[in-house]
Amino acid sequence: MAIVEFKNFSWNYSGYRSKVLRNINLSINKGEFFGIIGGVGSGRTTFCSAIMGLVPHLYPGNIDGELIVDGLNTEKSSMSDLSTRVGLIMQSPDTQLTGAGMNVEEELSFGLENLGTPRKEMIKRVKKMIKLIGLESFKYRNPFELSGGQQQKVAIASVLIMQPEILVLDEPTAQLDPLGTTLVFNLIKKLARKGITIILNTQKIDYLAEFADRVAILNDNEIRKVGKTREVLTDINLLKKNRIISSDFTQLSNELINRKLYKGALCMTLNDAKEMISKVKRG
Amino acid sequence: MAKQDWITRIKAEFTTIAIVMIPIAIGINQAGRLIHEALGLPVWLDTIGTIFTAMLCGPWVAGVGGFFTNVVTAIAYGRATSVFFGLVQLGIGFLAGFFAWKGWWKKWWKVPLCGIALAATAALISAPIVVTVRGGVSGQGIDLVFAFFLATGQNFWTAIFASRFLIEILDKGIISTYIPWAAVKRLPEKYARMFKYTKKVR
Amino acid sequence: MPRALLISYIDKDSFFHKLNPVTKLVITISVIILIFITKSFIHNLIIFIFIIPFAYYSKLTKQVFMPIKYLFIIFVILFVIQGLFYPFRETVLIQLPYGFAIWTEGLIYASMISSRLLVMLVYGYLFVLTTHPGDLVSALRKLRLPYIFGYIVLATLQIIPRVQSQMATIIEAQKSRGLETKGSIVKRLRAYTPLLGPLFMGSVQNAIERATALEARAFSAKCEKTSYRETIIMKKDKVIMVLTIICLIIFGVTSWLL
Amino acid sequence: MSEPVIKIKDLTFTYPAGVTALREINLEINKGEVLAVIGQNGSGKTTLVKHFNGLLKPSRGNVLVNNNNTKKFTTAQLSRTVGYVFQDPDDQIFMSKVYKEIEFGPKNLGLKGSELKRSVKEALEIVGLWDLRRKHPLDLNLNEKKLIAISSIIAMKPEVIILDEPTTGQDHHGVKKVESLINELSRNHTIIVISHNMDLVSRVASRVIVMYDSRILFQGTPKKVFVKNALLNKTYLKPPPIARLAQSIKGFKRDVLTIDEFIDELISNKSRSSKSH
Repeated sequence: MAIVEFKNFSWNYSGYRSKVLRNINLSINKGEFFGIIGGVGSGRTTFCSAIMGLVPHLYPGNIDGELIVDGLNTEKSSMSDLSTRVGLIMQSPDTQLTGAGMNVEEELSFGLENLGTPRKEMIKRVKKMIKLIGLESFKYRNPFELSGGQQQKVAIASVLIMQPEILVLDEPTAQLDPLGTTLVFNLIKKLARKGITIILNTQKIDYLAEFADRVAILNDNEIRKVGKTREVLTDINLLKKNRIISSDFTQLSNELINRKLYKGALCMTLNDAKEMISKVKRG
Repeated sequence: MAKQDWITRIKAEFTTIAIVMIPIAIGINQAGRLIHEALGLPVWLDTIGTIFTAMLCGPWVAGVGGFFTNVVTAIAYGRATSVFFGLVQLGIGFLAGFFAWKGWWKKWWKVPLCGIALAATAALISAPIVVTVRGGVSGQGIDLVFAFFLATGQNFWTAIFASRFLIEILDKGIISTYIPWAAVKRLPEKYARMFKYTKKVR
Repeated sequence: MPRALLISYIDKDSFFHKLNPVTKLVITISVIILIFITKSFIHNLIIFIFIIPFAYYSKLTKQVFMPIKYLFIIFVILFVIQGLFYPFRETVLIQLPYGFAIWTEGLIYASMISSRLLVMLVYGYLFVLTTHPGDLVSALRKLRLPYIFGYIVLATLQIIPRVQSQMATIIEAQKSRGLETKGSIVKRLRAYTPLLGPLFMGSVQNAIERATALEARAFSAKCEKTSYRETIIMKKDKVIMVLTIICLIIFGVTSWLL
Repeated sequence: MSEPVIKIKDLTFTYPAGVTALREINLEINKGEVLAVIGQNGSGKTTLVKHFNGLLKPSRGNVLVNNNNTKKFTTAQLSRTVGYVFQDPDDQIFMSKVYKEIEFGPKNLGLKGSELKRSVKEALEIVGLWDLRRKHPLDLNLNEKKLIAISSIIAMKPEVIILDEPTTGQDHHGVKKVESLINELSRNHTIIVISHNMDLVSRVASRVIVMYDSRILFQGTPKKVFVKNALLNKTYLKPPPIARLAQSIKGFKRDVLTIDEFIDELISNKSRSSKSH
């Protein structure tokens, strides 16, 4: 069942003639882990903001076509209605924090306060969320004092607490160190297992290779390809054409095929590669 | 009916982006104060954030932002007196926003004129406050000017207003208005579009 | 590295800390009203002395008096200027050379103003030392303070340190490009333009990003908002508030009559 | 062995607030090397490199740049020798034309006339952005903005260039560009690069230092560093993908970093094992 549906969707920021998203037709299913890849300036961030309704509600501009998210037309629905259906996380941990939360608990409850949730219910949900992200020992700390990775986890929890069906992550680890990246991806993995629809825009295709069900390539403001993760990420020529560099493992297997050392499918993950090497070694 | 209209219109000025701009503007005012200390010149620079916000978000948002600059100082450091001086910031924010609404910042040569008007307003509002709260004294270089005017036999109010105006004009005549104005001018189009008043300034 | 939150609050388990912020605000505002009613600085000094039991009951006896040192310069200037040039001068206290004189009325006026400043400073400071801004906002929201004002106060306390560290980074980045920040007046003034440009641009970018984060948390929802942080007005708060207002009236009237 | 450009002796640094961010650092950086500094945020990487151009001065110990003690010079003076490209280009961009932005640094150093023009042109050509010189820098994309920041330092012709997280916010194309730029610049400059991108580090660095808890935990060539799994685990770092693969295979050399090396090793491994059978 489609939960996000782009129907011939186009968008341009007011004052600019060129479209940042052009004729997007795409549907994302409920419970799916959906990856977005593409270059800088290809429209990926706008794609993510569109699902949250920031386009057109925060950024002025023109929409053609329509975008249906969990039954709501984003253009005609309010941001607050959309916020209980979609959670959006962007890249900078610092600006993800609202500033109004004096400690982690309050940061998490901010969205619920805005929705007028009764206090009892808030306390229950905050407790659950803090457990989920594993920040029990930090719950009374000022969120700005946390590390980037922990801040991103708080940001994710603070939108999840509003119980959205869909979580949109726009380069959530781009500004994190390796430890922070691992923390955040572990959390995303956990959420995917719980059945939340995840839409992840990232440069780290190694992670997509491991988790994503499907991947779309967005380039020059258009969808260039949508397909099963393996199908997209092992298509070296397609990736190259879209200025994306395939994983080292894919490149290695490709090279081995070229040198006639290996016959078989291209690799995508470390495990694929291990299997391939044992095959090659066996001869 | 007409009153309702006013309130809705003012409320509409407080968009999410305008609201988040306020804490940041206050932060810029603070940064301006730090630069003032580092420069060691008699230019306060502590309204640059307020004036910047006025050019982006108009009089109401800038007025609130200006006033809260001092409310927050009071809450952070317990300086109760600072709240009274919030009225000066409020006046400056509101007036600068009014100029934006009128489109008076558009021409570069009008910027210093607006600056002079802001300086006069600041002096007018701050003079009675500084007298009631602090006996006319600021604890800064301006006190020498004040003392000089008093010593030369000027009327008390003339002395306080003249000394304030003199010092405000150094600050708002050029620097504190020109800096935010230039920043608004240089804003890339895609950012500028997100604020209501930029097209009346650029 | 700056502190994460701009705040003077010191956490203590004291009677005064446990009062509702509104109660403390009523006390502080009453005191401020009172010192504008009084006609003699001696009355102000009596009010000032009352800070001692308050400070004692907040377990912050020393800290409350810390900021007094900042007032010292103002006091000196105040006494000099008003002592010499007070406009409503009549009585010469000490005749000085060159036609100058120290005037009694000027000194009285200066002591009045100084005692007012002193009282406002210590009571204001006691208030912020014992009241967490989060509690203050939560308590005021119960009294129908518009939601955005509360947001502005709290967010500003968090964001000012961020802007300061952003400023520090910008200064470092431009110094690394050969910018000298010391020298003549013109040099110094010119040095700060390259710093303010990125500060303004960065702040607009920040505002846009943070607005996004707020929208994602239903900030623009039109419904009645609730509060996670809870502050309760207890019986003792009510009693103290009533007592404070009675005291304000009694002191006010007596001071006016005396 | 060539003469060190930067010598660090017993450097300890404590922030005014009392947090010690560097302890007993001893390091020599040689002319022409590409030194990578890796470690988690908060391990002291940025604090360390900020000593190289005098943004920070040692609390104890000394930092010598070309035998000049940084304590005696301002950052602006040291910027002739050591250029520092900050992580976020937005922290430095303030001009409304790319060309003027690049001009700012060399102008501060007193360059004028044709000399100034030449160095701006060269700096923009090296990064390949000469064609964009009339654009508003803030209208450029992240890849281009990063190159503007790097170019603005190149124009000052420093001997040493410090790159703080040059691949943050970059797409694959941008990372490749930064990589080739480092290789090109390393012919005439000493390069110090702070990075979380182990792929990049393994490909460009001649020496890697691993920082952990305010100290240098380990240093050596990428080949030596990326086989120290215990050490890397302690700092939550992972070797680049190919190295991880090689290390998981029995009988393989452990210090394999690139695809070509891997294939060579695979071939020799096969012939080794066929011989032993």
